[in-house]
Amino acid sequence: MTTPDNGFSATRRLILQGAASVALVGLGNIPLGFAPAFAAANDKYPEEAFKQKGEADAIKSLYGKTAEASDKVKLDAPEIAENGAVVPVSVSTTLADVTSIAFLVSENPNALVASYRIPAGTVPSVANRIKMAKTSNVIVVVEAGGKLYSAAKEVKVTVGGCGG
Amino acid sequence: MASSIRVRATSSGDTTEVQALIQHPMDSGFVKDSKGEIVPPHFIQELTFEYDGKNVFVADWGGGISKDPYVKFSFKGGKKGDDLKISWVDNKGATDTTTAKIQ
Amino acid sequence: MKLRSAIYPLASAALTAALLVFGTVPPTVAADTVDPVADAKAFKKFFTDKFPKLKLEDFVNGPYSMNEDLYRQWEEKEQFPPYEFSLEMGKEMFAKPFQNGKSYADCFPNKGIGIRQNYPYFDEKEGKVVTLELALNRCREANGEPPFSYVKDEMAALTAYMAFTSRGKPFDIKIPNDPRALEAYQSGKEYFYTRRGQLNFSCATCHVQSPGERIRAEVLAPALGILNAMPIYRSEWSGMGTTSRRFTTCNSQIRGVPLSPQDDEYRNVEYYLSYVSNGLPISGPGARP
Amino acid sequence: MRNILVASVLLIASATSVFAASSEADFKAAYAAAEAANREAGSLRNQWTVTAAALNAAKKAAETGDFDKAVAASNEAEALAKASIFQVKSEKTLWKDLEIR
Repeated sequence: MTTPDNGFSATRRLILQGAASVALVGLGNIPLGFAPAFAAANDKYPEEAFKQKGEADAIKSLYGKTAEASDKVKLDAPEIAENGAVVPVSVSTTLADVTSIAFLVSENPNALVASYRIPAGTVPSVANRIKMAKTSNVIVVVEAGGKLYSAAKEVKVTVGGCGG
Repeated sequence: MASSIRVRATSSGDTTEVQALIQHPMDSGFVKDSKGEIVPPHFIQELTFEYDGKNVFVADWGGGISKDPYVKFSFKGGKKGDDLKISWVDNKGATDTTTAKIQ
Repeated sequence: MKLRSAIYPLASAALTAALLVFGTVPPTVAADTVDPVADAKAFKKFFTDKFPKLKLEDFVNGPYSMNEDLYRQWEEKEQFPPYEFSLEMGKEMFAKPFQNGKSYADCFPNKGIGIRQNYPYFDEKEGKVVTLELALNRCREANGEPPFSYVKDEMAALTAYMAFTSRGKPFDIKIPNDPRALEAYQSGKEYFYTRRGQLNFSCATCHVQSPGERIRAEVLAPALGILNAMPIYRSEWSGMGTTSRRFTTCNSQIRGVPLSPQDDEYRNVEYYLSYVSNGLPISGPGARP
Repeated sequence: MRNILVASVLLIASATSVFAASSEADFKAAYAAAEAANREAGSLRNQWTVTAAALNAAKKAAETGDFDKAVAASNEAEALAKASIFQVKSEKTLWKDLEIR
């Protein structure tokens, strides 16, 4: 576990502040007149990125650029998932100025699984549990200092997380 | 009804480690039920953690997150006894929110 | 090629007699000596010989104790276990009085706290095995409440809570000095080892002969200690399941039509399996792949 | 070992399927025999899920007027049911082979 000195990405944060209602309107299924119970969301939910099929398209939609592999991104995932419905996956990095971390599964119907916004002062380390349809690469993308870094690991899945 | 959100936030002096477990089906929209019909997508899209008036962590999720989702992260600061506010909104517009005390 | 029809009447006659465990006809197996103490000793020895690195109490962790990669995934899950919601629901349900003002606590010794390790027990009045799940539904019905489904949801929540209050307490199943209790035990043992279903598997095929091995994706749990972790949150089920659910799904997985939950035979097999795990601590509720 | 039952059942099923042009009466007789065998397996508490599936398939085929298929599926169900009955009988003694002593 590392705690690099994160710079504060001020512009991004400022733009994001107060954009809650915009973010919510962007969600297709939200009924009109829906009042959010919270006003803390500070970025738009990347709806389009979540709809992309492959990981390359999803990364492009999310960031508008491509990622380079980096050994500073430490991805921890099992060799064989006990069940594709629940695969514990975590990441940490020694990179500085991390602003976001995304998890993708290349063989899932939609590759993008999660995208985490990491404000300054938050440790760039996340653990979560994801679904995997079948054996495939788990890819993690870390946005740091405006650049994208990635790491990948193959996880074998014999009981799929898509009802199989 | 009890909150859908369970949170453990533990301060170790410099940093606060946060773990959350949320009760939610997280249906991806790709799975068929026992009758062979597609279960429509129903998943949390945004999960926010707020401390001292600022977001310390925001998760954007798709249907690829496991049922009853779990997430763990840490942030610098956070004092024992302080409040951490957690909220989520799903693709159907449902929301839940809770406030946890940092331990 | 077809199986000669002449054998069926014979087979069915023998079986009907054998299956009437609690009837007047003693089971055919009664000719053998039934020695639960020796059984339990041999059972534990079999598993500890097979897995010499494991301590006896490790077996309650099922497949996780036999595979390092799985163990790490389990450790991660246990940080915030998926049965947490069920456990909390069970705690609330347990505390909430019935319409008549009574509660679950009134139905159980020690108000239901820390008693999981004593179930199932043999009820000498009834002449049958009584499991915790059965006792819970009987408690409900005695207080004018409808019974719950045995396999999941409320029943899983209640048993999760009761197991949680009993964690660490060793299984303490007793076989009273009553020939019917011994018959129930023996019937459960026979059920455990009898192959059934189109796949021709017995409980023992998977959980005695092959624990630690993979069947398709799953690492099989050892029979020793398997009930100590009940109820369980199974990723495969995306939810909680009781001992009843475990038995019925095992049957259907080998292409056998399951019996009704809490059928006498399931109660007996639970009695047998719990007895041979005597001394191993309750670890439920558990999380399993 | 476990494949023996499965294999024998498949053989029966494929052997019966070569008979052509079955009538509704053939189906009814075959289906009744299969049902009876499965009931017996039920009384022995050892029905197989595949038997029920074959019975369903027989019924469906009969509804569409495909009596060849309906008879074949009924025969398969009967063979499966009888194999499950046979299993109960043989396990009366065989189970002890697995016992930990």
